[in-house]
Amino acid sequence: MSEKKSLGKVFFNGIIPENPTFRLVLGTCPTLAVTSSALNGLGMGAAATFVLVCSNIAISLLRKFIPDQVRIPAFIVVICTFVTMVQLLMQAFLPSLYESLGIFIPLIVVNCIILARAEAFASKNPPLASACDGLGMGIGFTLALTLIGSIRELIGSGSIFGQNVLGASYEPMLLIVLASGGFLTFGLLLGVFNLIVKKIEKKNAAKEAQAA
Amino acid sequence: MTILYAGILLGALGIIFGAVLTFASKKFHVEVDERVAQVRECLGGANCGACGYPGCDGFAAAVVAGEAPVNGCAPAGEKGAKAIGKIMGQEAVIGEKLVCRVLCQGSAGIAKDRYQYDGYQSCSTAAGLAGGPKDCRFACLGLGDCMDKCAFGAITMENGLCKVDPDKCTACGACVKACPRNVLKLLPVSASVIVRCRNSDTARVARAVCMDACIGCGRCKKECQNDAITVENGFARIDPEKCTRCGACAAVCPCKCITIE
Amino acid sequence: MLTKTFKRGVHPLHNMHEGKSATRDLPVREYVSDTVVISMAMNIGAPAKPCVKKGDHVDIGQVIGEAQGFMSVPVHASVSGEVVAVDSIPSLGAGNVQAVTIKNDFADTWVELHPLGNVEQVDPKAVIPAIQAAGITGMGGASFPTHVKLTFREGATCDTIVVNGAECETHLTADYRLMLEHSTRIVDGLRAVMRALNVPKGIIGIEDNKPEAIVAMEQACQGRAGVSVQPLKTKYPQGGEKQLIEAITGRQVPSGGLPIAAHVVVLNVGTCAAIADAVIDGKPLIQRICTVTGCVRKPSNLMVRIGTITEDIIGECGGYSETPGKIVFGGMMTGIAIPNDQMPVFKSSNGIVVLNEKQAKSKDESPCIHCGRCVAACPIGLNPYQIKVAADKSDFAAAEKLHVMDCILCGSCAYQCPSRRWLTPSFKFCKDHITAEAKAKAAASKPQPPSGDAARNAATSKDVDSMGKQSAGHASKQKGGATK
Amino acid sequence: MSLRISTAPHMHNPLTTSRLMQNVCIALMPTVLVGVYAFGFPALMVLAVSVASAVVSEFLWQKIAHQPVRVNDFSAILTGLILGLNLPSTAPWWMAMVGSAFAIIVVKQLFGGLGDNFLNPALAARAVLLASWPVHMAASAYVKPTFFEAGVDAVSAATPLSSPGSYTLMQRLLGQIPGTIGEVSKIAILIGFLFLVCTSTISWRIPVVMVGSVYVFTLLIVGGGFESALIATLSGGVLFGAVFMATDYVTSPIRPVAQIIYAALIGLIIVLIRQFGNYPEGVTYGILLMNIATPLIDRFLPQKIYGYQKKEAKKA
Amino acid sequence: MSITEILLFMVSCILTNNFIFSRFLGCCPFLGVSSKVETSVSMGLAVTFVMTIASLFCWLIYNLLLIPLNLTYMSTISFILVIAALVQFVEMFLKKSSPTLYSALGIYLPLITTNCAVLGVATLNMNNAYGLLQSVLNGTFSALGFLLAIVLMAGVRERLESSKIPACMKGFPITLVSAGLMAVAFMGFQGLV
Repeated sequence: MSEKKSLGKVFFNGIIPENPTFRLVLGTCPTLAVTSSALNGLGMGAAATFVLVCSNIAISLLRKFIPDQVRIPAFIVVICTFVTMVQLLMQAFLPSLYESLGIFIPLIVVNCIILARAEAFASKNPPLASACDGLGMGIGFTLALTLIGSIRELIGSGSIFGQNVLGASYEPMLLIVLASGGFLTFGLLLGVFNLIVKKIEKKNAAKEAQAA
Repeated sequence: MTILYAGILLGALGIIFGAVLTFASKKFHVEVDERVAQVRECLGGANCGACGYPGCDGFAAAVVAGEAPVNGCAPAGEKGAKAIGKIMGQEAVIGEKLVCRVLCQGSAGIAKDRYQYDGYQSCSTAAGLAGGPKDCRFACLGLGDCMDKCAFGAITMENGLCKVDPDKCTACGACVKACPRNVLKLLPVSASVIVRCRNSDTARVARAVCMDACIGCGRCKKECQNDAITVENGFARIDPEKCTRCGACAAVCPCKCITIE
Repeated sequence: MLTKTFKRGVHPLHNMHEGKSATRDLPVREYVSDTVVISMAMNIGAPAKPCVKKGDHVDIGQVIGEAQGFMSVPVHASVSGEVVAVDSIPSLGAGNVQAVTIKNDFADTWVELHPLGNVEQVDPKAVIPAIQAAGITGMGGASFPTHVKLTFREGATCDTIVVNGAECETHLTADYRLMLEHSTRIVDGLRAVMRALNVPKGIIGIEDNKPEAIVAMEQACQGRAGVSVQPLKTKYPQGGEKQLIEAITGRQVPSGGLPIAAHVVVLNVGTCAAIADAVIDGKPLIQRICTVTGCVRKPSNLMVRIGTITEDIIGECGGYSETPGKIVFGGMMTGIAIPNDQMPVFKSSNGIVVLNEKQAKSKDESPCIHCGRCVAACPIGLNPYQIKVAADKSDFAAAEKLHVMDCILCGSCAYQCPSRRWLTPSFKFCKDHITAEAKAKAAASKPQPPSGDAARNAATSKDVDSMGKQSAGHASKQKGGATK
Repeated sequence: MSLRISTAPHMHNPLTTSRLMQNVCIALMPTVLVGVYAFGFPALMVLAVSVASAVVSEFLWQKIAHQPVRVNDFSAILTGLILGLNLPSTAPWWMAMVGSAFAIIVVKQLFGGLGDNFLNPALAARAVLLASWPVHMAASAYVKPTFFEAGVDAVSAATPLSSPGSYTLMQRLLGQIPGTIGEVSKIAILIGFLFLVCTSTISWRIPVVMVGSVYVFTLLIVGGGFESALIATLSGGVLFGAVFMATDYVTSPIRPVAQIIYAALIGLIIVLIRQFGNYPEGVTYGILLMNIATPLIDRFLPQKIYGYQKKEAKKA
Repeated sequence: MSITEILLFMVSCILTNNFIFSRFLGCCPFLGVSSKVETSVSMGLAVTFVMTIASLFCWLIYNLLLIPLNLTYMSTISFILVIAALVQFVEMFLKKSSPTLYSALGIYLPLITTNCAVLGVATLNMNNAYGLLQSVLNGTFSALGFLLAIVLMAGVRERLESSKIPACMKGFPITLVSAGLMAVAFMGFQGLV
C-alpha cells in the first residue's frame, strides 16, 4: 500500500495534514503533562523525535525479518532500546531537563505516535521514507508541544523560554501551568485548530466551486 | 561483563515468556471470524482508542458486526477505509448511483397556506392537523422531518422547501421514509430532468392551491420525441431510461414544473 | 367520603385560568340548525360507507352510513330532511373523509324505533348489539367504539366498571351539566352495562370541584344495586383511563395493555347516558351536549345535533366577542385546533373554545434548563425532557427505550414547562412513527417475503408512492387519503 | 378567516424561564444590598464589573456564533451576580472580568449555551480564580466590613473559620464578619431562600438537606459540641452555596430522591475538605464535584413507571 | 503498614493525586473510550486487574533480578516485556475460561499494553522504592482512581450528547475542556492527606 510518495510530501505530511497532536490526537499524555513550559515541550519533542526517527529506520530495516504475529512485541523492544538510550543520554547531559520531564521519558515507549507510525508506516516502507516520515511526525509533534508549552508559559508565568515577556505588573494565571490548565489549553487550542482547518477547507471548496 | 548479564537476562525473559505464551495459545485456542483479522490488518494498529472502541480488535469486531463505520479509524486514513470497505463487501452500489430528488416546488411564495401553523416543527405532526398547513394535499410542508433524519447533512430547508445536496446524499432512503407526503424519491443521478409536482387533483383544484402545480395537460408528452413521458392520474412522469435530457419538455411546460438539475 | 387520587399530575385550573366558571351554572339549551354535515369517520376504526344518495329523504335516526366490519359503527341522520350532498370534506386529522349533508325540514319525524324496556329486566345478550346498532362511541374525546370495548377476549374477567365523571379538562362543563340534569339516565346506562357483562360493582368517579354533581349522582344511586360514587381530588389528568383506575381501584394497567388487563372497564358519563337512550328508548346517538365558551358573547352548554356546523353554533351563542385567533375542539389540554369554522361537530366534540389573537399566539421554544417540572408532572412517571431530545433527532429507537409508548399525551408536561418546549406533540410524533413502522414491519412480514436480492432491489427502485404512506392521523386512524 | 393552528396543549403555566431567573435575581437582592452596605463602594464595583462582563461576553458569543441573542433571559445577569457575590470586595476589577468571561464562554457557551453546561458557571469560575490568583481570592483577602465607617483601614482579620471563637453568633447572622461579598449576612440569604421557596422557584430539599448534612457531618467528624457545629455550619459560604449555587437547575439532579443524595454528599465533601484539606472553605469544591456526579446519580436512580410494577395486579 | 496508613494511602491515590487529573497518566484511553458508562466501567476494571498484577510482577523482577545483577537501566524494557506478556496471557486465559467476562473486559486488554498508566505505575513504584505491599496497593488504588475518573467522565459525556456543542468543539476538544473543568474540581482534594 506504499505507493511512491515524494519524500518531501511524506515529511510535510507529518507536520500539518496529519499532525499527530492536533489532527490525529495521539500521544495526549505527554502533550498535557509536559507542556507546562516551552522548554519542557521542546525537550520532550526532541526526545520523541529522536526515538521516532531511529525506531522507524530500525524497524523498516528489520521489517522483512520480523514474523507477523510477533510484530508488536518486536517493535516495542526496538523502541525501548532507543528510549533507554535517550534516557541515559539526558540523565548525563541535561539533568535539569531530565528532572523536569521526570517519568515521561520512559513513557515515550508507550507513546501512541511512535507505535502507530511504526505499525502503519515504517513496517511497510523503505528506511529512507520511514526516516522522513519519522522526522516529519517528530517535528510536527515537537512544534505542537512547543506551541502549547509557550502559550501555557506565557499566560501561566508571563515568560517564554524563561525570559520574562509580560513585565512585572502582569499577575500570572497559575491555573494554566497546573494540571487542569493543561486539559483546558489543549482542548481550546484543538477547537481553534479545527475552526481554522474548517475555514481553510471552506475557502478551498468555494475556490473549487468557482473554478468548476 | 554486565553486557553479558543483560543479554542473558533479556534472552531468558524472552524465552520464558515465549514458551509460556505458545503453550497458553495452544491450550486456550478459540476460533474467530477471519474477516475480523483482515479488517484488523488495515487498521492503524496503535490501539489508541481514538475511534471510541476498545482498541483495534474491538473496532474490527464492531466493523464486521456492522456497528462501526468503515472509515472510523483515523490513523488508518483513506487507504484503510477503502480496504476495509472491500473486505466488508460494501462494493460500490451495483448499477448507477442513486440520489434523492425533491418532487415539489411549493415553497412559501408558491403553494398557498391553508392556515398559519406555529405548533411543533415536524411535517408529520403538521400533516396530521386538518390536512396540513398548505392547501395542496401533496405539497412539502417544509418543517424539516427529512432534514432531522438525514445523517449526512445532505438536506437543508430553504424558504419552506427541502433542498437535497446531491454530493452529500448517499441514497440511504431515511428521508424518503420520514416524509409524510412522499415528496422525496430516489432516482439515478443521471436522471436530471424531473417533473417537480405530484398533484393528482383536477387541473382547476391544482391551479387553485399552487401556482406551479402540474395540471396533466400532456403538452410535454406530445413534445417529447423518444416518448419518455407518461401522464398518469393527473401529473406527468419521466422514465429515466428513455429520457435523453434534451429538455424540450421543460421549455414547453406552461406551469414551469419540469426542472433540469 | 375521603377523596382519592393518582400520583403526580398537575393542577392547571388555578382560578386565573378557571375556564369552567363561564358556563358551570348555565342549564343545557337545545339547538337544532338548518343543515348538518355528518362525517362518516367519527371514531377510531374503519369509517362507515354512505348508503344514501343525493335527494333521498331521511328521518331522524335513519342509518345513513353502514358500519364496515367489527371495528366500525353505523352513522345515523341527526335531523329529518333531504340529503343535499354526499361528498368529501377535510377531516380534523390528515386527508379528507366522506360526509352526508342533510337539509333540515324541522319535521323531526323519527324512524321506527325498537326499545328494549327497563334496564333491570333487559336481556343481557341484547345490550351490546343494541349499543353497536345505536352507533355509540366514547364521548370523552377518544371516541373508541363502545361495543368493541365491552367485548373481551375469552379468559379476560372484569370485576368493576368505572364511570368517568371527572371532566378534568379546562373550560368544559358538558359532563357536569349532564350529571346534574340526567343523573338517573347515567345510572340506568351503567346498570345496563353491568347486567350485560354481569359485573357486580359500578363506581362513578367525580372530581370534588363539582360537589353538586356528587350529590345529584349519589341520590340517583340510592337503591340501585352495586352502584356508588367516589369523590376524587381535582387534578389533571384525573379523567385519563389509567389515572382513574389507579385512583379508584389502586391497580395499574400493565404497560401496553388495555384496562381489561386490570379487570376494569372505563366509560364516560356521556356514553352511559347514550347507552341508556339506546336500551330504554331504542334511540341512536344523534345529539350530545357541547360547551361553547371563550370569546363568544353568550357562552353556553348546547344540546346540539351531531354534524352541526361550528359557524351556526357560534351564531347561536351570539357570535364572536373578539376576532378569533384560534378555535379549539375540546379543552385546552388535549383539544384540536380547527382550520376554519365550517367544521361540523363530531360524536367526540365535548366543547368548542374560541381564543382571541393574544391567547392564540404561542411563544417559541427556548432551551431546556433541566428544572424537572415535567418529570414531576408526568402521571406515568416518564422523563419527558429526555424523550424530547430523542424526538428532535427523530431517533425513535431511543424514544421507545425511554418508554414513549406509555405516554398518554395528556399535556401535563408541556403545560408545566417554563421554556415552552413542544413536549407532548413531539411524543405524538414519535408514537405515530413507531406504530407506523411496527405496522409496516407486520405488513411486510405477513405475505411471503420476496427472496433476498429481489427485496433489496425492490426497496430502492420501487415507486415509493405505492408504499401506502400511513400518515399521522388524529384520533381517526384511517388510511391517509392523500396519496394515489 | 385565517385561524392559527398549533399543537395541544394550548395553555401554559404562566411561569417562564426568564421569570424563574428574575425570581432568583430578586432573591439575591437582599444579599447584594447587605454586601454593598457592608463592604462599601469596592463591592459595588466588583459586582458591576462581573455582571457587565457576563452580559457582554454572552452577547458577543451569540453574535459571533450567529445564535439568537438570548441575553434577556436573565441567565447571564444571574451568573454575573452570583460570581460577583463569591468574590471578596478587595478583588481587582480585571479578575472579576476574567472570571465572568470564563464562566459564560468556557463553562457555559462552549457546551451549547443555557441548559447544556454540566458545571455551575459561577462556581467553576470561582474555582478557576482561586487556583489562578490565590492571593486575591484566599481568606487573607477578606476584610472586616467597614459599614461605611470612614477611617477604619481594611485590615485583614482572622476569618470566622480559622478562629471560630472571635465572633458572636449574632454578629455572624447580621454579617459583621469578614468574608466574600455574598456570604456574610446569613439573614439576607434566608430572606432570599424564603422568597424562592414561596414562589416555588426552587424546592426546599437541596438547601435544607445540604445545611443539615454539613451540621451532622461536622458533629460526627469534627466533634466538639452542638454549639461549635452550628457556628461552623453558619460560617463560610455554606448557606449562600446551598440556597443559590447548589440549586442551579441545570447542574443539579432532577428527581427529589436524587436531590437528597446530591445534597447530603455535598455536605460530606465540604466537611472533609474543611477538616483535612488545605483550603479553608470546601463549599465550592463540594458543589462542583457533585455537579460532576449528577449525571450518574440521575442515570442510576430507578424510575417507577406506571404499569411496570404491581405484577400481582394482573393476577388478582 | 497499619490500616489507617493504607486508608490514607488509598485516599491519596484515588483523590488527591488522581492518576488522570493530577498525574496525566493513561489519558489516551481516558479520552477515547469514555463515551459510555458501561464500557468505561469495564475498561476501568480491566485496568485495575492488570495494574495490580503488573505492579506485583514488576516489583518482583526489579528487586529480585535487576538489582542483584545491577542492571537497573534495563527496568523499562523488562517492565514492558512483563506487561505485554502478562496482558497476552490474561487475555487468552479470560477468553477461554469465561467468555462473558472476556466480552465485557477482555477486549480492553490489548489496549492496556500501550497504556501509559500501567508502565507509569510500575516506574513510579521503582522510583519511590516502595515495598512489595505498598507497590501492589499503589497499583490497585491508582487504577481505582482511574476507574473513578473514567466513569465520572462517561457520565458527563453522556449528558453532553444532548447538548448543542459548536461543530469545531465536537469530539476531543469538548472532552478535553470537560476533563480540564473536572481537574479544577478535583483540585479541592489537594492536601487531603
